[in-house]
Amino acid sequence: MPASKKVHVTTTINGEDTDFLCEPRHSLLEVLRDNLGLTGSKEGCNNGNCGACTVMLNGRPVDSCLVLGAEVEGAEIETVEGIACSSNLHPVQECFLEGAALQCGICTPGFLVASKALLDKDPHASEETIRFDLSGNLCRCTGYDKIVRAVQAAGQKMATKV
Amino acid sequence: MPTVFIPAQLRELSGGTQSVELEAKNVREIVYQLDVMFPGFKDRICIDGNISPSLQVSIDSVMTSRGMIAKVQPHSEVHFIPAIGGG
Amino acid sequence: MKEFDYLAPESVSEVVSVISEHGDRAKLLAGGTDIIVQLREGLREADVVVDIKKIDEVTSFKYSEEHGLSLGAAVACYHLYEHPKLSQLYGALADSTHIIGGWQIQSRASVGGNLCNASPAADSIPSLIALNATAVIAGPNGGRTVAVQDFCTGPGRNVLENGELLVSIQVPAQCNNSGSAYERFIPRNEMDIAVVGVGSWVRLSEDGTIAEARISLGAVAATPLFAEEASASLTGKHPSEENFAAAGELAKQIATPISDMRGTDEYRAHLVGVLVKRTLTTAAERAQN
Amino acid sequence: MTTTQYRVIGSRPVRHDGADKVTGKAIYTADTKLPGMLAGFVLRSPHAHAKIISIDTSEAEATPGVHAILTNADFPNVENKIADLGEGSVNLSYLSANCMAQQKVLYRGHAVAAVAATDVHIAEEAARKIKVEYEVLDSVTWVLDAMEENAPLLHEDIVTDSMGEKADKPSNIPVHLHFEKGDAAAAFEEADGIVEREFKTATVHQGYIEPHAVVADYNEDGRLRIWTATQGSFTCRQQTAEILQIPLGNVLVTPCEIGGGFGGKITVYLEPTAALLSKKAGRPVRIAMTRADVFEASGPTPGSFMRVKIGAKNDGTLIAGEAWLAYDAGAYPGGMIGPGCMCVFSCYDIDHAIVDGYDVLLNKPKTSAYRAPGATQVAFATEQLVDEIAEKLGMCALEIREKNAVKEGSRRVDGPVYPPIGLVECLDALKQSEHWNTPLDGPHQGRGIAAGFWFGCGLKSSAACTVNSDGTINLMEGSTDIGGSRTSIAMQLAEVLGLEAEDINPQVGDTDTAGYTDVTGGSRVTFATGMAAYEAGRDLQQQMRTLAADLWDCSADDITIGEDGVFSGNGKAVGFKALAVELFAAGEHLVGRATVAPECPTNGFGAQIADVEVDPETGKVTVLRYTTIQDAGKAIHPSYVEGQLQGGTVQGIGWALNEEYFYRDDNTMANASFLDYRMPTMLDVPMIDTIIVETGNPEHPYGVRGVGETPIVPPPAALANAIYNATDTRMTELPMSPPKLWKAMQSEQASE
Repeated sequence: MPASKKVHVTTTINGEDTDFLCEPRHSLLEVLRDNLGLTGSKEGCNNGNCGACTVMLNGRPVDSCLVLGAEVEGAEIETVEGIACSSNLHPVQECFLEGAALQCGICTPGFLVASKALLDKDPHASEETIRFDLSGNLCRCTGYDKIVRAVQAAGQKMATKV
Repeated sequence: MPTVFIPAQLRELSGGTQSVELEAKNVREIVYQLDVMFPGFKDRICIDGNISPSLQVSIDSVMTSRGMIAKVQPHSEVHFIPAIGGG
Repeated sequence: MKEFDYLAPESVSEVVSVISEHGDRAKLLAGGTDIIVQLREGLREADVVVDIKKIDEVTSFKYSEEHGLSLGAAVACYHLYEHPKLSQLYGALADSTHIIGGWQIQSRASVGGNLCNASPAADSIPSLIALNATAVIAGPNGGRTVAVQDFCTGPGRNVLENGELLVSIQVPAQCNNSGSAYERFIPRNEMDIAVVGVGSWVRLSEDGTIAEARISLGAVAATPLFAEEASASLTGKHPSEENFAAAGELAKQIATPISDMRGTDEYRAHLVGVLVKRTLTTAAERAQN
Repeated sequence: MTTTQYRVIGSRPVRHDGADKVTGKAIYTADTKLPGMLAGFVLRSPHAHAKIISIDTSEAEATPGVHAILTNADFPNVENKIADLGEGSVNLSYLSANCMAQQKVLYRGHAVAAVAATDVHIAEEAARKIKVEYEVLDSVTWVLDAMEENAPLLHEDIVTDSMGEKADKPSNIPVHLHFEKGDAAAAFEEADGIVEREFKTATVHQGYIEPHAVVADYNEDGRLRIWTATQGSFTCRQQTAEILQIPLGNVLVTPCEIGGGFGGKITVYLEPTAALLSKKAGRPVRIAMTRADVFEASGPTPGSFMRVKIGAKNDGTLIAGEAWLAYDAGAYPGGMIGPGCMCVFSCYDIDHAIVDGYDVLLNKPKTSAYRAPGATQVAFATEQLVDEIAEKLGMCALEIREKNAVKEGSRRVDGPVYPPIGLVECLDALKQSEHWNTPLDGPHQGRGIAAGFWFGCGLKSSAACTVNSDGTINLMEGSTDIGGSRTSIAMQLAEVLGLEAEDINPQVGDTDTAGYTDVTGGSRVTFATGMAAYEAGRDLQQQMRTLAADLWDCSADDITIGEDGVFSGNGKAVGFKALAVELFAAGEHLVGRATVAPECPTNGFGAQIADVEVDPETGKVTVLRYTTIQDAGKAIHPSYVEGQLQGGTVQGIGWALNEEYFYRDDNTMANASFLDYRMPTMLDVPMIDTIIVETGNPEHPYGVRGVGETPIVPPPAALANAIYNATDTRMTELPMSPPKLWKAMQSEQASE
């Protein structure tokens, strides 16, 4: 077995230039949580089936448990910690709160990242589109009803703000 | 007098009797009297002198946590039923 | 997860030399949605993981009316269903790529990776077979091509030999009167493995009859299958429910499904009939439009 | 019905922990990092049933980065002591052996050793180097097989207990329960219609998204600090202390934010292991389960076999019931059979009934509570039979339920009579609902209804409120907040004091700071901890009244406290805040406190309507529309009550349609992942409409009943009834997955 060396990676996370050392086997999720202290992204399954670790990688939502830390050299990453703008919550965060779209909150970061990506693409997304595009995010508490409504409400807020 | 329901699984001891009325101020008095009336009753529902942890006592539909020292009223209805856990 | 080294070469030849050297102990990384899970769960092992996403040839795609689609092996799924023209021309591929995992998976997973992983239940392979696609392979002795229908050799196994990698997938150009569709049956509505998957492609004649059809079945054998007889049976026929149902019956005959937690052999065989009919119907509608 | 107008109760404030949870700041257990912390990994059995012959850790110990290795030899011997955990009791030797296998492994996933290392990957690699020699034994995972006389025996020392009477030889049946009410045999003779069927339900998991996790720091002075994902910090403390045989007072449990529980995070799995690793290594240790571990070694809730029979008179009166129930216990006793027996006929006033129940050991993980544990299985049976007998008698499914619904004074089969309850009101709300009055309009569609019940318990809760100098309040309570309970508790305190919800700063304390509080479970938190907060508020008011009397130069008796929290007396009328500020300035520092132990079940009833469409070619069920109706007594925060209704319903839909443990031929689980376990995604369910009925609970100051559990009870039955109405096919096995429904429809067609 080779003695694997740590890899030095330079990247941008939530708009800030960041660099880190990681082993090749470390996932982006592990790097974010353990190396960089960004524990907002959660591990629910570690194999891409729950979406709790969703982050934006170069503008696309990905499961960060299925990305190697070593792969993100030069990439732009956004996590749940970067959604709010200084002390102002983003409309999608506001609507999750106002609409009681979370209970235990463990799936919430993943939902917020994916929902924001969806609404950035189409703030008027239909219920069907929302349900399809967010089907990679599991929630076990809410039954999804209030999440769908919160995403719809956030879309309206975002559309009127533009 | 309080009415005590004999659990179906103990009716072999009571000769099929489903309930009895007896003078008692608390569960302990009930258990001891029943043990006299139906020998072996106490051993079936108690462990180390207390109500078995797998059982609970229902007094007028209230699930008491006081076991043997729980008080009963003159018109109380008393049941011994399985303990319940919740999610 | 066991330790491994990470390399990100910038040319196909570099990859070939690395994987020639390490043989089975080197694993290629495109979208990572299969290989990272397999390494983590100990289903596969590697001394070196070779990220191929720094190579233009495998991360780009181009379409021409003459040569059709050349799809780099590491091109992520979303490019296919989000592309207005490609999604129209290659309906079956758009259908497949839109249901491989969730949105997050589709941002990373590639059709090439799906093919190389060679799962009998892979969603994109029946579409590739129906579209008569060809795998373009590079290796230490130069390049070669293999029809996708011959690419998989067993569950998790393919024709790639030591030092070889899949560079791209060549999908023939489509004419106005062709159409294709993929449908799978799953118990949920997303995030599931196909119990059965069927890809169908038809080209219609001027008179509205079927000039040519290709049907491919997933999850009913050790590899995805090209249903040759069922496909040929449609030549010259009208695109009708009866003819499609008859093709479905023929397709069932080559299915040798197993019974497992996803369904019984009987149920899977039945689903072949249902999905052949449904995908042919959609493919024909798309060809007509 | 309660008609009182409240200011705060019934409103929908943003939850206090909301901002933390939408920005990623909330700290869950796996987010906790201590200086010098090691990572733990648990090695688990690959076999369903095997004797452990030997464990060789030498190679693992030599791995660089490894700091401690643990096997069963490191666990103290605990006697067969029964510990009362507040909600239910447990035999400590079983609890301990479930954390780390002793002589035998009893299910795949059973822990056999653990490693602490500098990194979780190193710990895992080292753990894989531990050589465990097993002698594989025959195993069993189907409940009826496990009951056979010649079945593989899990425990040599377990005999059947029939309410204190012990059988004379060991078996896999630790408990037999038997209930009788009236004379069922005679009543069946008099019945005009009888229906009887056998039902099976699969093992299902709670499916919380956060895997079990713990951080333990065993201090040099013998003090053990634990940060963990638990539904009850005090029960976690007790279980851990008992297993480790250390003084309770030496253990501090800090409940972190918790990512779902649903009953599955009450039993300890990792805490003793992490503690002992920490003790050996002299450093803090964090262990988190993988998702596969969660499925294979925690939860699940029982699969079952049930034979149920009911009889009715021609006018629809249900007069007789009989049930024979066998539930999975898993690898150790203590399953959900008791409540199963007590719930099988709990929605209907049936004069004559007989129920037998068996708790059955088999080679699955030890079952644990899951939302109304034991009730969903029996509702699947009974609620279908009620529909079936109604059809036989020419009645409507709703009519027969209205006619037989339990009400105040109805007696359950286990004996107790109900206090005022709300099933009739729920059925009435169903009848009036827009959903019920809107006909279905497509082919292959069907509608089904079902009722459901869960006891809802009180247990013990504490609350303390410290008044700040500005009149706002810090509320300390001990209920782990899994779904917004901080806020529903704070709202009750705000209501009594005349404050706003935002004036209260609620905190979930650890076991050193909060007063004793039982688990977040049993639908009890808003009810009981809310009651404690209310009482703490009352305590504060009484103290303030006494102090205000000095301030206002009058007698305390002259001061009244209004519903709005305003103190009036001696010509003055001052609200809580103003008075608190005044008292603080006068040097009075106020703390209100209360402990409560309400003992009356809150008796939550509900009813649901399901509309489905069945694909006749594939047997796949699409849920078109769904309405969940529930008596909440009084909804404190309606959004979170709706959330409980919707979440429980969707869990029930998952249980009904696709969730199940698949077993391979060697009795190991084949689908220990979210991919193959198939919980509902967002795309699998419609909006879940809710109707909150408020009948008021006389046992609570604001009339609250627990709502958390009942909503999971009706869905499998409601969907089965809907499927029947769509397809003429009765589904008696859960889940009603496409292959099974397709097969059943084929048989139905063949028999026609």
